[in-house]
Amino acid sequence: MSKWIEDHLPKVVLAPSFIAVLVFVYGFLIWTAWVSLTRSRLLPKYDIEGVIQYKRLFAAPRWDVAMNNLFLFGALFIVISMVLGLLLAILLDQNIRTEGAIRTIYLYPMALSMIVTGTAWKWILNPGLGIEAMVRSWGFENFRFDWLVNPDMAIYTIVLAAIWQSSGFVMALFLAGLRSVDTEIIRAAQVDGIPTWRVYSAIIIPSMAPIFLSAFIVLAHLAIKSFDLVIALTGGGPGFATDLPATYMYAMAFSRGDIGQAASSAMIMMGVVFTIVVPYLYSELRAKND
Amino acid sequence: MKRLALSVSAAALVVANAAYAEPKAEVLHWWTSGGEAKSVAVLQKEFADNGGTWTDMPVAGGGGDAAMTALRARVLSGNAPTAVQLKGPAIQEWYEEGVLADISSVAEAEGWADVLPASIAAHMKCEGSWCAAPVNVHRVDWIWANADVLEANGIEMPTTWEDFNAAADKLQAAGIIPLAHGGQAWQDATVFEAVALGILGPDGFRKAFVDLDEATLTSPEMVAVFDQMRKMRGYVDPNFPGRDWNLATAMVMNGEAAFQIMGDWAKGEFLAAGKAPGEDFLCASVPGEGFLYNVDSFAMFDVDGDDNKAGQELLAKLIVGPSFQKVFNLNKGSIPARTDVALDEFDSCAELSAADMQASSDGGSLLPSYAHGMALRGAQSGAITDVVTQHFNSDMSSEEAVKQLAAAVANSL
Amino acid sequence: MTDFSMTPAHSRQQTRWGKIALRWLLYLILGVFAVYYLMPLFVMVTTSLKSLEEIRTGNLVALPRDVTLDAWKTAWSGACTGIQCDGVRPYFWNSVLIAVPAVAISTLLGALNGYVVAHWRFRGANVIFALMLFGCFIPFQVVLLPMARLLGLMGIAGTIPGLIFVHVIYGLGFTTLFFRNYYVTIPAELTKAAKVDGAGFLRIFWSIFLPLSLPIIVVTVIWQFTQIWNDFLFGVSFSQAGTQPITVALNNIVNSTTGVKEYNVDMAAAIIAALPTLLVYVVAGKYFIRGLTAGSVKG
Amino acid sequence: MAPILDIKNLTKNYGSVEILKDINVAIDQGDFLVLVGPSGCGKSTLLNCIAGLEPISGGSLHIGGQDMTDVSPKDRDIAMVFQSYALYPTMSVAKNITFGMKVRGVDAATQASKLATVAKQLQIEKLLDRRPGQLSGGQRQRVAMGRALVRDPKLFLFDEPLSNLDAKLRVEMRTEIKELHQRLGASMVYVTHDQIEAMTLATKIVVMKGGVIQQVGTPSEIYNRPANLFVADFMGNPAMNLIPAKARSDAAGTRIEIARRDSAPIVLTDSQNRNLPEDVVLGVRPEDIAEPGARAAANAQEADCLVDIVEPAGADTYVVMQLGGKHVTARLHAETDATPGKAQRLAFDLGKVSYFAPDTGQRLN
Repeated sequence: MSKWIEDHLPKVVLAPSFIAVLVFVYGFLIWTAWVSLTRSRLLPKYDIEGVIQYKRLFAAPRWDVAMNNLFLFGALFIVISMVLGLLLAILLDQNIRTEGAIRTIYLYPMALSMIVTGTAWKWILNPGLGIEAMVRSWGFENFRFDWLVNPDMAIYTIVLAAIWQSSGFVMALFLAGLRSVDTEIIRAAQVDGIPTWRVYSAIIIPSMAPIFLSAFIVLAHLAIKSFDLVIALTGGGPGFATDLPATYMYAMAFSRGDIGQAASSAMIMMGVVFTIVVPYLYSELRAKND
Repeated sequence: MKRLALSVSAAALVVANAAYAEPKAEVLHWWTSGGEAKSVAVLQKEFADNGGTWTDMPVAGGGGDAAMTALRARVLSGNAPTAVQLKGPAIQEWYEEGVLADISSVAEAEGWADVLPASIAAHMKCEGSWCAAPVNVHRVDWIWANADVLEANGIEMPTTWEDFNAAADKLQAAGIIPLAHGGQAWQDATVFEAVALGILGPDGFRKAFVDLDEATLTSPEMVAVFDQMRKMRGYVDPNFPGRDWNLATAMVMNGEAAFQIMGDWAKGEFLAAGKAPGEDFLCASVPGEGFLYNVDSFAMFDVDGDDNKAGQELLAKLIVGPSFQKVFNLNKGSIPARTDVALDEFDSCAELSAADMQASSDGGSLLPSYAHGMALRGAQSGAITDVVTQHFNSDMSSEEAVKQLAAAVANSL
Repeated sequence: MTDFSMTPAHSRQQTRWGKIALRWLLYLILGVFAVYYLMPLFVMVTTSLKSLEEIRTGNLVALPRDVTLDAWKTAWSGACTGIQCDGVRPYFWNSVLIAVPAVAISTLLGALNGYVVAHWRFRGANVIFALMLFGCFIPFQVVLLPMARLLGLMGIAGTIPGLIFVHVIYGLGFTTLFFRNYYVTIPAELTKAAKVDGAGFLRIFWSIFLPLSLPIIVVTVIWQFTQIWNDFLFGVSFSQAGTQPITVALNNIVNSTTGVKEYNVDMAAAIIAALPTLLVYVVAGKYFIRGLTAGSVKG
Repeated sequence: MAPILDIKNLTKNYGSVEILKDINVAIDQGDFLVLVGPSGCGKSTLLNCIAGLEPISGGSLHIGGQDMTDVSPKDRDIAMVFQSYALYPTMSVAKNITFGMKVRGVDAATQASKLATVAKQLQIEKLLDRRPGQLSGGQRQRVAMGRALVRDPKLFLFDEPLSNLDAKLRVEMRTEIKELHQRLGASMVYVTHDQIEAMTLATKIVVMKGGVIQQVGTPSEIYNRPANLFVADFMGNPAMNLIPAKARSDAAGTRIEIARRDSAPIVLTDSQNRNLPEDVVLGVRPEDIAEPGARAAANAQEADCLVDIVEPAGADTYVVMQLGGKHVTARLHAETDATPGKAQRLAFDLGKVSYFAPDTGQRLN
């Protein structure tokens, strides 16, 4: 008996978490899939009506905008955050005297809730109140920075604020990565007379591949869940130019009492997540089996 | 025999308990700031004075979106609040889900049917029985103006949309922003329905936004409504997107802008800044006939426990009671839902509002606001708002907007 | 750690000047980004120190003319979050009661799970891990309604234990990922040696893995604390009167729809609400980098 | 006496992949068993199975006469030294060594005295308060040994313990382990991929490949009479020359013909009739090809061979030629006058050669 417990203890320890995930993630996904096939409105109903909600979803121009925004926002946010994070990490790794303070400054936005920082950003980006007004008051009367109020550009303000919030975290990831690179390799390269930028591009950065992967996962997760940010900064506007699937889903489920529609949009979102995450998981697990 | 006696006495005990149960209520609402919170506090005080225990459950945000999120979660978890701020067709929708309590006994005892305008009373009824208590009537189709600015430019309060456009052009030429507006979907919708009421007229408005009549939605008049919206877009400053409504109000106060189309809660902002109605700022209904109302109300949810039920009855009684209706609406800027409250202490705008309500109620032009969720289910009004805000924030043609409007309504089930 | 300045010396003088110029450029770039990161905080702090009158009339991004702490006092103990006007103070404690146990439990479970997945692999362990990781990505809006139903059935709807439960469940994916990625860098032979030494599953965890885990515990605690403290959606949906966390109070102050907006109070309340997380970042920031360095970021 | 370790018909699968196939090994008290083979041959897995760190899929395993097939590692009375030493990084050296005793509830006094004994034995008394991170590779190795020794188990298991050390230290530690084994008289199982370690340490060698035991024997059996081509090639450095050849047997014995690049085949005559098939692979150790008369040989056959390369190695000089289409190495005296491009007269010791079937690779003689 004790032998049985001993042998199965790992499974016993993992079981509660696994069951929880099974029920609270996958059970709920199945539930959502089911509801997406019904005409649920205010509260979920369970009479299956077919794919009507998906037809409605694909007929809604707002959903198109939301999906396009997700890809545009997601790509820009992830790429720029990574590039900026890496750049700042490299700069910060040059024996900066005030590194601790600067690092904290770069990192702190992650600690703040977007409910509030959204308001601050709204003011800063507002042409009449913020940067544009400030620069104009300095005498540059023709200065324009009106992305927030321009339907074609507003999504980029979301990108700007999102990068502000997350790039510091990515910087921390990369900084940690730089610190764990074998210094002998770098010395050797320098003795060989290889220029510094080559050392970074050919030796250090490639050796941080796992960090790119971790950063990608954290950023992708943030991109897909971005919600507070949009609500606080633009409320999805102008019009619905900055809608994202998460805000669309929320609006349908909770403002409009259209739960079936929200469920169908959730399923499409999960499909997108699946296609992004599965390759990562595959590479993770394959690496482990070596 | 003995058992029967026992059970009878037990039943008597329960009844006695119910009679003596201390009223309790957990109230979910989204009135969280300044004047609003003060207004609810009045209700809480009256509730406490009548021996009740009030548990406050405020959830602000998104015009009640967050509160509705919390409400769904609470109802599904079988832990519904006692009373919930609900309005418009949402009341009937929740009733259809079978989660609302019947408060007909209170309503009949208090004679609600006699003191409430018929169209507002209709919102409070679910299949013939009373299921919600109205708190106030907000008028949505107000136009606010800076008195000094109008005077300086020799402009009268407009009574037709042509007047409005002429005044706006004049103001624009004088370097003043004609219309203060915040580019949030619900504000776009507020302006839109004010324009629609003026151009379509009360009957057209009812057909379009209550009955969702396709012919009206695609009529040339609707195209004219969008044309006027396009004009309105020209009267707004370029920095309007995302602006909070109260910042727009501040623009009128400061004289930066001349007009704002907004419900009567804007009056609270003027008053808070020490401005006087009629002197510093002007109020008028938007050009055209009719009255668009936005009625706040409380619905009672099915809950267990005699103390909670007693709380619901007491709360319903107090909400519609004349003293609360008066005090609350003095604070909130709206007017009482019941028509028999003396308006001596109210300001001129409120008096105008009350008179118009009475008149339009008699004339059949007392209409629910679509933009504030009084006329349609959320999915439907949301679909309309999507088109309105998209049109307002792009260069979409009015014809295209009308086409999309019909399609969106059809797609909203 | 490399240094841009360590280039082969062509001319000593030239290198010296180049070095200094490069150094200045470096500080300039870092400074510009510091401004970018600090700007919103600057706006928030200055606004919170202004009077409402000054905000209404003045430039929103300018320095305050008269510094006043009234808004802070109001935000802490006087702002109306409903009919109570006690500021965010009462909600602060709720957040602590939710965040501390939720962080502790999810971190401990994450450590145990990571330990199992990395060192006690059994058939299907990979699949279980993959499923847990994928769970990180589920949008929280999706789970609200079914979760509400289950919490009701479990009898913990609207309670603090209920909120702790929810946060633990949806934190597990990330905590497990963090610990797993850290523990896979610990050689399997260590476990084997301990087994031969006679230590069992829990003994090995307790005596060998846990003492090694400080850096990753710091990382996980920072992550989880930030997520849970800043959560609004779960906080608003699964609480009831008396159990609402500070983000709900903050939202009630900031997002009132038809009331007068007191931006200075909003900003002060926001900073107060963010203080615990800011504190965690400043205090634990050093360990954060160290913890990440120690292996958590290695795939 | 029952064998100290007795493995019968052991198999091990990961899913459908067979890692170990029908393993049968037994050793007696005091034996030093070395499992040797190229990486991936299953030798470490077998060791882990013996330790109980991996469950086995079939067969049985006895230690000290007791069935340990399903017993957990801690109850097998074994100690193990790992390739990476696996020292507990957060514990001091002393704690590392006593951890096992602590877990088993040994009283503090006993722990202290055993620790002292072992520390003295391994000369690590001065390191006891240090952390593993502060030790050099050799010191870590000693601590790892100490952790095993202090247990005084029935069976010691070593998993490539020397492969992380530099060459010089490796040789030193090898000698120390051998000395330890002789002094303690303990039974040991030792995994290595280094055939010199195997030869020097073992009293018994198991050569493995692809999860299958190729040969079990004493070092000399393995070296002199390899069971198949794999063992012949794997054991010994330089490796045994494996030369394709033609064999013709008659009453007089067996004539072995080896093709040459530019002249007629070499013909060697083995006086014994070994019943060989026509195609064989002739296995000759380099030291069995020498200058005529240089070494005592039972059956030396001489031939002239064209030298391609000469490699002086200090004590010996290796000469590489091409025979039967293969490079063939001969081990000559250090002061040989062999020159590249010139013919050299060499003696093949047919008394020590092995014959293998080219198709099955099995030994024929």
